[in-house]
Amino acid sequence: EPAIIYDLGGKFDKSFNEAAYTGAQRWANETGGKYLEIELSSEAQREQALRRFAERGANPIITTGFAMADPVNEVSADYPDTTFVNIDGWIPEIPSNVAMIAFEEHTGSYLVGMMAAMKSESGTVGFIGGMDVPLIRHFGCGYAQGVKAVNPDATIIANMTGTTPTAWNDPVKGGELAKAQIAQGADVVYAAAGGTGVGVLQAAADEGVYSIGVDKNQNHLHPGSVLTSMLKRVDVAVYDSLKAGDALTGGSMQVLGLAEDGVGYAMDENNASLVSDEMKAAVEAAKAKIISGEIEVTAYYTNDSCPVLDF
Amino acid sequence: MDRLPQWADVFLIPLISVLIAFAISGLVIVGIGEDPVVAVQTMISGALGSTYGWGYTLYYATNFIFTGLAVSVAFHARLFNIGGEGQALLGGLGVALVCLAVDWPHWLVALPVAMIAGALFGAAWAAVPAYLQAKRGSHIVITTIMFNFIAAALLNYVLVNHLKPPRAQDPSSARFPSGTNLPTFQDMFSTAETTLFRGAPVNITFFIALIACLLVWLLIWRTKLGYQIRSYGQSEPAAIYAGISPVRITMIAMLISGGLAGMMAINNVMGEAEKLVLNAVEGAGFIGIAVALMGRNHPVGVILAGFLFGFLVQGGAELQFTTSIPRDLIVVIQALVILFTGALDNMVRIPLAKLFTRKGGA
Amino acid sequence: MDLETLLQVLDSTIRLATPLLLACLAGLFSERAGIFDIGLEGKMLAAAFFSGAVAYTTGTVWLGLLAGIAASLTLSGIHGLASITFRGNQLISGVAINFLASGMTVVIAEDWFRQGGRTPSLVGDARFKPIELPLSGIDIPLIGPIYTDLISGHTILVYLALLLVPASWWLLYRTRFGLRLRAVGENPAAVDTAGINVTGLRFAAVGICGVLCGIAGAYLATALQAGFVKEMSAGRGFIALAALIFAKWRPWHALVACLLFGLLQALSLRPDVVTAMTSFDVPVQLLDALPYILTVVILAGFVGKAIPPRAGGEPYVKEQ
Amino acid sequence: MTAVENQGQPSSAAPAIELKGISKAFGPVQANKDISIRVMPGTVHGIIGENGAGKSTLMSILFGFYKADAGEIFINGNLTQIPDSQAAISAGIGMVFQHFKLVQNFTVLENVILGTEDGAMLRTSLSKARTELERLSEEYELHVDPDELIEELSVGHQQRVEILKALYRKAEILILDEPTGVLTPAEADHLFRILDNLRAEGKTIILITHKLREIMHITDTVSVMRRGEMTATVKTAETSPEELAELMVGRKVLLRVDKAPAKPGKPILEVSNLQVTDEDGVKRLKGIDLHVRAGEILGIAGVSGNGQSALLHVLGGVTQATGEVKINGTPLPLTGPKANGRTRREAGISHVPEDRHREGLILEFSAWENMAFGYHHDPAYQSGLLMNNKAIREDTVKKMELFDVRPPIPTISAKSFSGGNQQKLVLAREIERDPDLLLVGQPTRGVDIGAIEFIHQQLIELRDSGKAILLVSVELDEIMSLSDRIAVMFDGKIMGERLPSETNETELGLLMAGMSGEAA
Ligand SMILES: Nc1ncnc2c1ncn2[C@@H]1O[C@H](COP(=O)(O)OP(=O)(O)OP(=O)(O)O)[C@@H](O)[C@H]1O
Ligand SMILES: Nc1ncnc2c1ncn2[C@@H]1O[C@H](COP(=O)(O)OP(=O)(O)OP(=O)(O)O)[C@@H](O)[C@H]1O
Ligand SMILES: [Mg+2]
Ligand SMILES: [Mg+2]
Repeated sequence: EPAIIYDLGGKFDKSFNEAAYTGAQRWANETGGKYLEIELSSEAQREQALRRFAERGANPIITTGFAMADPVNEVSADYPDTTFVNIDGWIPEIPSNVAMIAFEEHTGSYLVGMMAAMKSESGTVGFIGGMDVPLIRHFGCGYAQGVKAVNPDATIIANMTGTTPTAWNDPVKGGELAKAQIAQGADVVYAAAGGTGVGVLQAAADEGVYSIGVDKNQNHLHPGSVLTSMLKRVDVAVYDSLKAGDALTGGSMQVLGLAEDGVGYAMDENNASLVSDEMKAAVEAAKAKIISGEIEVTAYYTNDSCPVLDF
Repeated sequence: MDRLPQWADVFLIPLISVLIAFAISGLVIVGIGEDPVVAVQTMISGALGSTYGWGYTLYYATNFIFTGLAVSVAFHARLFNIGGEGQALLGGLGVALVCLAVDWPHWLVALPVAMIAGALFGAAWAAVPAYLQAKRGSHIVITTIMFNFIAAALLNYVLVNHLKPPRAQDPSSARFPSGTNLPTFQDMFSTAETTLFRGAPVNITFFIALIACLLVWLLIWRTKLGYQIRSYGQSEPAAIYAGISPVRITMIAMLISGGLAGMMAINNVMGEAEKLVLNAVEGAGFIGIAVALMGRNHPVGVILAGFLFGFLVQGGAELQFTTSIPRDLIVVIQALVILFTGALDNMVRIPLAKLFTRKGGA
Repeated sequence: MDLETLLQVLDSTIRLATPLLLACLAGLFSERAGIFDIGLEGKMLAAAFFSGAVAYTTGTVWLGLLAGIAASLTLSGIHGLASITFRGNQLISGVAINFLASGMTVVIAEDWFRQGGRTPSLVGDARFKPIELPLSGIDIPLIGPIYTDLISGHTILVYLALLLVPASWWLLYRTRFGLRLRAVGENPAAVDTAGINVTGLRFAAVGICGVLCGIAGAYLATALQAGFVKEMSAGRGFIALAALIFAKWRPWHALVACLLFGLLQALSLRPDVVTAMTSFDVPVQLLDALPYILTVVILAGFVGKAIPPRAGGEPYVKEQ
Repeated sequence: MTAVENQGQPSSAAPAIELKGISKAFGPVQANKDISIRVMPGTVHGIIGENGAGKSTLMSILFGFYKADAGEIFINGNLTQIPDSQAAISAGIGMVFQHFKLVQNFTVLENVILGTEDGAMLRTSLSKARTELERLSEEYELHVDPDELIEELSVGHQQRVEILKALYRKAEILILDEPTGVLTPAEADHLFRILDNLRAEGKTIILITHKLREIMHITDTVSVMRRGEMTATVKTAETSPEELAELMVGRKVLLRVDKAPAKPGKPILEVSNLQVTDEDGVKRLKGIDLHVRAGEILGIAGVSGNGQSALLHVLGGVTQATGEVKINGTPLPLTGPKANGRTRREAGISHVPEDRHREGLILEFSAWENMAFGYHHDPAYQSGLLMNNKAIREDTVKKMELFDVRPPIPTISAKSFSGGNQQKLVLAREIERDPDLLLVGQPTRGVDIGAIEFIHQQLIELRDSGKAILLVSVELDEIMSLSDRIAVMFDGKIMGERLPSETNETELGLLMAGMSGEAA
């Protein structure tokens, strides 16, 4: 019986964790399988949750969020027969029973950044991150490069919600930040902030501007206002891990990018009218070029800074 | 007012109050469509059904014993220290700084230094509210609440801007060197054949907590200082008459209180997490209030109540693993226990006293 | 800082100060009557949840508001029972209420919506909408933008909260009820010997506190945001308490204190503005902690002494 | 001078107040036992009695502040239920409590209207009250600024506000509980003029006081209470202070203590120009000079509130002061952290405080824990780092036996002992320390006759063993019978010093009232 541990923010954050949940549900529906799950409510629970599932013989144990990487690293040594999966995290030496999954968020963000720049009339777009960590800067940096690729004169206003995990789940603050950016002229706002993004999208809808969702397809939250969503197929990663089940092997880091459809942008009936054919064509062309290596999107991690955006 | 025999005051009233709290919690469980019997079974088996469960129960109990002692020492001086949360947070900072400062050769060397640092940081965080209470009459309840928030902000700042290793994502310090890792019950009690307490965080700090109980008991009931603290707590004018300085006692009682709260950090920071994380205290400072109240401010009572709350927290965590009762139910139970044992004490006491007087008179 | 930025920050200040103001006035009524209330936080949280939940379920925000008030009043009732009827410790009762609200909201939310302790997002009439005041958008330099951006365009609860300031002042200082309420917080024996029911008066005060906290909570879930999330009160009850001390238990001062603390919250959302103003990096954590630090300074009596109502925190015991 | 049965009064007019069989207990304390009393309209009726006799309790019942356990109240001949103060006010009763019931940070006007506002808005009430207050002030010479805050007013003015409150509520019956205890003589005289006016208007007044002079001066009839009971009601014109004193204390003969003449030695305590200002800025001591020699008892007489408590507190290290105090020739610190009870004890001063419940004992502590109170630093009570509880307990048993504390069980809590035995506990603790100087405040307050005798003997024995004793008591008998010299305190000053053999109660009474001895 596999298990999933959702990070702070909870499985219904409409974003990152919910994507994991969707993937798990899909697996359950398709296979009729069952899985254990828990939503963390504090920092200090991480290890206990891992051990609790490991003790019960759960396998594999899937964890979401970079904060789980360190506890997974610790606990995995005590349970060599259990395979652990971590999404988004980074460990210097990956144990043989740990599978790490990462995404090329910067390339996905690049594409939605292009769309934002094409949609913007004011030439100013916004980015609202959750917790101020390299991962989120990675999102923002890709987005900014996409914006600049379309409109080199565009202004990008970037804000982070906070420095602690509560920043993933603070829609009030998200809403206020969005309102501030909108007041500064932003007419497209990209939220890479987990549950906080709900507040961002809400504020954008209230103020009549466009927003861009993240991780999961969030287009349906405010049809006509959510321009698109930067898909990060956590659901696919979870689904694949569950499907592999006992056969899952660790010891390596798997990076999912545009080529693997690990990241992308969401199109559906809710935003069909918002995205013109030219926009789509431009984005698709860029996507192909990124996959082929013709366009290189700089990762924030490369030297902990972004060429086109100051955080 | 009608008088109650002491045993009724010490045992019967808390017992009845806890039972009322549990009964109402049971109704809540029924209310959300779950089976309270199953819930109780799950909690018992999860918290006490294995050495693993015990390992967590005792781990939490250790935290609560420290904060419960902290609250009760202040209470003996009639000071309501609501700031255990912040003091324990700061204690964590002290412990972390010590653990990260040098590459400790052995935990036996690191532990005493860490204990002192935790206690000092906790005491320092209690010192300002204590001083303001003693010298300027600022209500210590409000100032300690404010200091909880200031502590959270301070810790946040230190972790994010100073202790977080470069490139790390989450705001936590680097792992402590292995020379600071405290022996866990698993290390101490497992034999070659059987692993006991596997992975459970309960560690040698548990015994330190018990020793702290003994020391607090000696302090309060066997030393001059404790005598003065209790005298001051019972009657300030009498204390002044006897030549006991209110300022001195207020400061000392709060420093000891803050120090005890700070010492909790050797359990959760040094013993369990082995690094400093945000919000490492997880409400233990507040639960300490309930523990002290229920334990009637006596170390033995604090141990029992600390154990009860340890059981509730661990059992509650189990609920979430195996049933669909949310973990937050435990917060509700805790709230009800605090409400009935603390604030609604008289609701039980008055009818009970009537009952006793009637029996006595008949 | 240009006018536009200033207006943005002030606009945000008003939105963020509103729940503080409502809770602060709530605490003012309770504490003026001699009942300390550190359970403002819990009452707000409970109200936020029930207003969000009922607004979502019925689709009518007004029903949500009523439900929020009812939830908050229930907790007020418990506080009154503990601290007035059973003469228990008001602080412990407050702590218990905060815990109770924090646990109960999630337990019920989980049972009701199964969305991890939140309510679904509120849409349409399930939310309070901003009101465009007449004449907004008029084109007068300075006054025009101030009127349009700052004064107009808030939800009705914002205007209600602002109106409650003079209303509270008037009630406390110009009416019989206010005179008695202030008296009972200063010297309940004087009120008792004047032939007034102390218990009734204190329950009334605690009741008003419940209603105002209810509105504050409903504002969070149905006006500031579109739905309830776990722990969404986020310490605002305690900031309100701090503001109350800062305001020395006076309504107009409460407005100033809440606007100041609201401004601090708004600024912590705009590090760019802060950096521009101070020309060095102010840690956001400092801005977060500033209301509490200021309150401690006030309490320490360095900046004018804050004298709480004399009978505050003590149950009224006539005979032992 | 015959005591008249109150039932024996002619019933030409219905009494303004008639109480029948009033009883009231506070837990184990029976404050009022089956009390009956009649007060005729248009008279001033005095009530006297020792501390704790139950006077205030009785009046609080009449005013609806406490509920009686049993008994009936008739107002103007009609059986009246008075469940709360509102009912009392409607029945035309007004009360000025011993401890004023005023809201300190309200104005006079606000205090006056509180509870009798006209309508929900204050404006009309306030303006009406302002006019009415002006009229009342004129009529009864009760001038106060209606817009002043209570906390800004002197005690005398606060009392006027209380009286105005009652009159504003159209009280026909006015109860005053120890109104002159806090007043200067001039203020008291003023008050009596007011009361005269009120009586002339046909109002009925009940006056509680400890001062026989006042009773004789103003009342028409007087009732005496003792230990919760009403012992007698007499016409003032037909009685004398001596008879009243006797009725109050309950025995015919004054208790005389057998004692040999003092053989005073060298001065132990020397006090000069001692001054104390309390935290409200009121001068409590205005320059005290006195000395106590070894082997003598200096008695301090005076109406409570004239600085005796402050004197004891300064000497006992409880409060700070200026001036000079020497013990055995060595000056004591009067300010700073060294001015505390501990250094006083180390200097050889023991202190039996006036209020044993508030200061002398920790009621929740057991007898043996109380025996160490103040002496917890005693090396005999220590063993290493810890306190030697066994030694303390043994010491306690010894002292309890010596002082005949009943029951002689050291483990029961102080609150479980009766008042007399609590006092013996304190005395045992302080006297057995063999101090050079013993400060004693109200040693026999609330103590029964047997215990009084015992306590008096102990004090004499201590004196005879060559110790100095400073005795403060409001009981003149006690002062007269114990002291070797008597100093009378009034308004923070020593009014004069007398030898017991050369003075009498009348002279002391005059001194206590602030009049110089020569006029007597
Ligand atoms: N609220 C109360 N609770 C408990 N006991 C009380 C209370 N009020 C009075 N008593 C007790 O009742 C008894 C009578 O008190 P009361 O105040 O009536 O005395 P009094 O005659 O007015 O004395 P004094 O001359 O000192 O004012 C005392 O033993 C007192 O301790
Ligand atoms: N609440 C109590 N609990 C236990 N014992 C008590 C309590 N109250 C009184 N006693 C004991 O009961 C006995 C009688 O008490 P009571 O107060 O009637 O004494 P008393 O006759 O008034 O004595 P005294 O003359 O010394 O005041 C005493 O021995 C006292 O120690
Ligand atoms: Mg009295
Ligand atoms: Mg007695």
